[in-house]
Amino acid sequence: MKILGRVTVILCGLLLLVYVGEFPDFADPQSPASTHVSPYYIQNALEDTAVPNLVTAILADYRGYDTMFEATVIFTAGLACFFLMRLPKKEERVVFYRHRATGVTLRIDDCGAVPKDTQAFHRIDSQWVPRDLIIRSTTRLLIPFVQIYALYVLAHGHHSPGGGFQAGVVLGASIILLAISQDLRSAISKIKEKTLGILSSLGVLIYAGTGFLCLLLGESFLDYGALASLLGTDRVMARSHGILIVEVGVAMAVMSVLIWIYYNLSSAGKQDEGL
Amino acid sequence: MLNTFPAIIIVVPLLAALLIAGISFIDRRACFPIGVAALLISFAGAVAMLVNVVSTGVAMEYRFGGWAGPMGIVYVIDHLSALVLVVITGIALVNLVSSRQTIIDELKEKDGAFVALYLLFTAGLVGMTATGDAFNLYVLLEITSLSGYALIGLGSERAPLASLKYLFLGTIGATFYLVGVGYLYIATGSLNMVDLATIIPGLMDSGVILFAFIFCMTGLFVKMAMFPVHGWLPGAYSEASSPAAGLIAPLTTKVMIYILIRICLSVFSVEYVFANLDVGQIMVWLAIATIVFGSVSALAQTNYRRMLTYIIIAEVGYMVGGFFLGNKMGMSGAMLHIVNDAVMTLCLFMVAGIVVNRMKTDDRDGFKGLFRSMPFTMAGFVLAALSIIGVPPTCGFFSKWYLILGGVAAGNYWFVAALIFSSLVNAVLFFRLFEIAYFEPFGDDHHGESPGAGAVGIKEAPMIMLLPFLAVSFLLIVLGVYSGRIVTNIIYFAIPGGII
Amino acid sequence: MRGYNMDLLNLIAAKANYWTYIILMMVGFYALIAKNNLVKKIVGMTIFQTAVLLFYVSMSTKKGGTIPILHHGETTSLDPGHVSALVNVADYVNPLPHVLMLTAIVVGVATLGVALSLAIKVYKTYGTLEEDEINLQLRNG
Amino acid sequence: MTMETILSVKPLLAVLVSLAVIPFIVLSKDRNVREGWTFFAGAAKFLLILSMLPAVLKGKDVVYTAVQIFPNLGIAFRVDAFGMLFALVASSLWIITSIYSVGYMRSLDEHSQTRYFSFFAVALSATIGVAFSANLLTLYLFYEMLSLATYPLVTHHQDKEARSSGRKYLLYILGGSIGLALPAMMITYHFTGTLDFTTQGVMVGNINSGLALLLSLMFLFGFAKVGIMPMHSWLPAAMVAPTPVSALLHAVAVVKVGAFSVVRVLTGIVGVDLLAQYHISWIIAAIASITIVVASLIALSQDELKRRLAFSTIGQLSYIVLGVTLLSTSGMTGGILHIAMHAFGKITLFFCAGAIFCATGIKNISEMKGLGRQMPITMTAFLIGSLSVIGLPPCGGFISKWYLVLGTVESGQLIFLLVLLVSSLLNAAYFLPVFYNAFFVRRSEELLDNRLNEAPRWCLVALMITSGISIVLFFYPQPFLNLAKLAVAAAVG
Repeated sequence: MKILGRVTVILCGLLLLVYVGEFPDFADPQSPASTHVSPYYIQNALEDTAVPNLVTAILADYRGYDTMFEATVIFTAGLACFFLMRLPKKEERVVFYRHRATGVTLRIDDCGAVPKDTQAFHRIDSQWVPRDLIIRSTTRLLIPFVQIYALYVLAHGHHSPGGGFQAGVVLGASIILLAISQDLRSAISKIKEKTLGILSSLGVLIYAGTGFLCLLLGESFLDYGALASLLGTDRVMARSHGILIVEVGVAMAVMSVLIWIYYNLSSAGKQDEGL
Repeated sequence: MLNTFPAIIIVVPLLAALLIAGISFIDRRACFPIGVAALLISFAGAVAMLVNVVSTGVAMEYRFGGWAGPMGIVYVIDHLSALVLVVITGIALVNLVSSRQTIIDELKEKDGAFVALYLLFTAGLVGMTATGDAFNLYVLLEITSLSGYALIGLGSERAPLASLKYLFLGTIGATFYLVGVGYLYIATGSLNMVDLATIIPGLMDSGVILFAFIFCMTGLFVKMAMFPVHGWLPGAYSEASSPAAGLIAPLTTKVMIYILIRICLSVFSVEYVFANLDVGQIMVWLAIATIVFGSVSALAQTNYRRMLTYIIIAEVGYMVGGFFLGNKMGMSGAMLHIVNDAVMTLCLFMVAGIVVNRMKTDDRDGFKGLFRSMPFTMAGFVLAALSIIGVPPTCGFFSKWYLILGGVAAGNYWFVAALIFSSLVNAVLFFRLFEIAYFEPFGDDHHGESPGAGAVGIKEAPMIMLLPFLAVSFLLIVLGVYSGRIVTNIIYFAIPGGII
Repeated sequence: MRGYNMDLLNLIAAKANYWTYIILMMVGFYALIAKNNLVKKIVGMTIFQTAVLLFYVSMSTKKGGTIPILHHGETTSLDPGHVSALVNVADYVNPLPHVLMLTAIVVGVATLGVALSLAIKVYKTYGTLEEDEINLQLRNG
Repeated sequence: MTMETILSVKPLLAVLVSLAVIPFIVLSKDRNVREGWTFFAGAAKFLLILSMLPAVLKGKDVVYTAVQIFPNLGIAFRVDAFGMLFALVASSLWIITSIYSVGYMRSLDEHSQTRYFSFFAVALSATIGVAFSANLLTLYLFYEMLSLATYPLVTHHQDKEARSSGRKYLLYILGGSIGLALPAMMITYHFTGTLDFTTQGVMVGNINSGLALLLSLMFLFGFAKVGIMPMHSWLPAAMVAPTPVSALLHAVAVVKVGAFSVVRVLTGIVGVDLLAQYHISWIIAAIASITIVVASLIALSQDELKRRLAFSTIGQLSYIVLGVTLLSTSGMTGGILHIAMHAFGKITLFFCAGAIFCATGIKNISEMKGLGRQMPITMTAFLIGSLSVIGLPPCGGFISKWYLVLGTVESGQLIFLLVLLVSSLLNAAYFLPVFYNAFFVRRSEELLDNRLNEAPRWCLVALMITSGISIVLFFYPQPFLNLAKLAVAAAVG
């Protein structure tokens, strides 16, 4: 199998390399790619959508339909991981408790309902490590600012690099940081799987919903100009606001999906003990 | 209203899928009805568009976001895509309705997620068929693949491994297609298919376009499981749960072939593919190899569904070979076979679903004595088998009719021989099954009223599975009888002028 | 002799991005086909997809072009109609490949997520991630 | 010679009437009601066909297009003299066989009789469909339907032996039709553009000699039901079926469909002049004669009565093919007439074989010594049947053999005259000993009581009817003779 693999790879590589000469030069401004359609975007984006960031303009308006399916791809991935990994909630589990004062650990086999933490005992993972003060305090300090930065990235998608996806990833990362620094259960207690499921479908629903709203208002699907009547502005500004609404939806979807995938992957579907 | 249908048939299932996924966390009973309603709307829209396109003779166009041509994304619904859309939405609807019981039994809490993924898969296929933008096709290809990996992943004990292999090869195929689109974009600067079709004739001899063609073709061949790169299909389709297999098996490879035809005809024009590159001959030989390989390895299988997967690979060879014959008969045979083969495969996989539901095994021995205990199912099964073998008046015969005529017209008698060989092998395959169902268990009771249908008791499948199945098997005959009209009124419009 | 070297160097320099993308792609492709361990295959797949990202993004660059966000100057005089004349196309990089690659990155992440979850399920059923050991278990029942 | 045509839905009704009855057969609770439905269907079909006879005799064809699939091709029916002759034989004998099978199945108390009778009805509707088909596509459709409908009948006993013979049955018939007949049909359609049976044949203008020969041979061996030598061994294997099945199907319906299709293709598609032009007729005649002689020789050696009759059928079928490929008018008339004459003769013999099996359980000829005293009616019917098959005067078979002999003389190919004579002698050689053992040889003493031990009443009735018809046909062959003459006139044109 290995030799076959090597032969095909080398063959493909050589074949590609031979034809490299045919390609336009590296940064040639006159290459077909930069002279056919993209000049229109560069010149008319601001006039059409009042959004200086051309990438966001193309992303959410000219090729907004593509991006809707992009959000659907992320949503499908989240749903797929849930569908494949999630195990039914079996009650009986091996549960560990630790006495706060003395450090004695209890192991309860197939206990039914999991008892709450009390003054004396608190629940721990199987590979429990005493919390490190430095990690706990820095993460507790860091997470809010990470989230604020994410909101900044979301809001300024029009004027500076950024947008829905990037904001969603940063938000997701903040919660995952929480799950890693403490333990999965504390992160799950903050955001339950149910909210994640609903939030992720809600995010993409906002995106597709605005598109469908434009359809209902008589224009073509995802044509934010139709929202002018609702938003009370002229068509160009309506497009800019439409892009913002859509970016918010995407951020929501991306955040919840990333966390959802992390919950399932790290605990292999049981969602009780993470990494 | 009608001109918004190209958007509605894809957005409605998408919105429904999102709704279902959300609601499945609140209360799962509502998921199934919403799914069926969404597919019903989508199917009705597709039929309305087909009727409109056939009656007006003009392709429907839909601009997303209001942007025209190369700037935005445009959907084009012409004769062939409308026909394929009807097939996709119809089969998805019938399969969902008929596998309601299996979904509830096998996937207890996850039925909401299943229906959502089911709808996303269908929306992806619908989008791929209707899209007029090369990159949008890649995104939809990925949605279909991802939901396909998930649907297949939750099946029998070996399903995750098969799905993972499918994922690896599927990603290679999709990425090759993406590189192909990249090469096209570098050479022409546009992603819109109509726009590409105007620019490419000017660059006939450029190597970049040649490599774009090679990459797109390899990508699609991997995704439709042509002979050398078919490794993923047998495992994926036979290990999946029966509702998932009932959806994925009949549709994926056929839509991939539709995309192959769409790209060869509307993007790289006919002159480029057949005259400039003259690639027809090699592709037909590749198709012959696929047919022979598929048929021969189907003989060696004992598991019924695994045997079907190899037959699917052989059928892919029919369609690709028919298309690359390059004459009118061959192409119309290939296009007609997309429709016929989808319906036939759905019928056969519904039989697998019913047998697994009743006999708990999809091995060949599960068929013992079925003629006596499940006469109606076996009647439909015989009809589907006859259609695969190619016996008139079923539709399988008539698509072979066009394919063989195309082969004879092109003077490619090896392709005709491969078709005949494959029909004979199919005959052996299915009559082997009939023997098991008819003879075994060997009753030594020659005389006396043997346990007739009454005594052993007809243990038929539940009505909700049986009625759609019988309707589909009857559809095989209706499609067969109307195949002449389908070809003259719909498919001949899809073949460009340059083909005699 | 020198003239000849110069053309060759120019050829390599002018097409540097395609060289790197092809080599990177072949590395990923090799890992994806020939590697035995499933996770190594997944890593190879990611490299394979990243190479395509590099290819797309590299095709969008222009000599002397900056990031595709219109300068503050152009945006102030926002009276529609003559703004488009002001903007000089050569100043800005081609934005379209960047948009496309945002989608490709998302697709890459999604496929990675599903692949990892499938790999975990395979590990749970077969206890190993080495493909030959899995085939061994499959063969003897 | 322009052929006026009458447009009427009767041909379609004739085909569909037996299909329409199946739900009633399946759902009828009581046995007699079920048999009643079968007789009703048989009678209705026979009367429908009879009603079209006067029109056909006057030279007018009844035409009806059921489904127009392609612009110039569809499922269409055209009742001409040749089709009418075969349909008359098949539908009349279905009624008689139903009578016979009621007696046979009830006396042997066979299992799942409902399935038996319903598939019998499907087989008959397919046979009539082949008889009335206007183009090769419709003929192919009903030909395949017949093969599939007879499979459950052949493998009725559902035991291991039935499975292996069923497998052989399908291998030859389905393999032949898909492997050879389908490509030949396609290639013809490609070169000629149409598949309709026309008087001069469609191939004449646009297919060269080599291809015409190849296609004719592909059709000859493709339609394996005609039992030409290399493709014949499914027929003896199909004898594992219950006797009424082998009586009607493997003496009349199935094998005659094969012969009918081959003759239809040779006259309607290849065309008589093309046959003459490129010696195709001589080659096919040679193959047919080899089959006649070899089959008759093998029949001599068969001890089991049904296998002997099977090989005799293979020989007799090749008479039809030989008669047609002589290309002389009386030769073709003899060939076409032989379809009818042989049908009545051979079905009587199979009825007798079944009756003997019913009454005494004997299958092999060597054990049939002194049976004449016990079963006088059956054995006399056997005598009449064998005389008709051999072609001796008091029975109808004589007339068709007479025309065949005339045909060989007319066409000047005396070698085939020799074949006819030799094979008639061989026929006599393998039939008469059965009769001789039955009547003139005393059975050894263990069979003490000589009292009558006849077959069931229903079987005897059927026996007597068919043997009576064989004799009547000698004195009054007009309906079939005129039809044969009309058919030849249409074919030669």
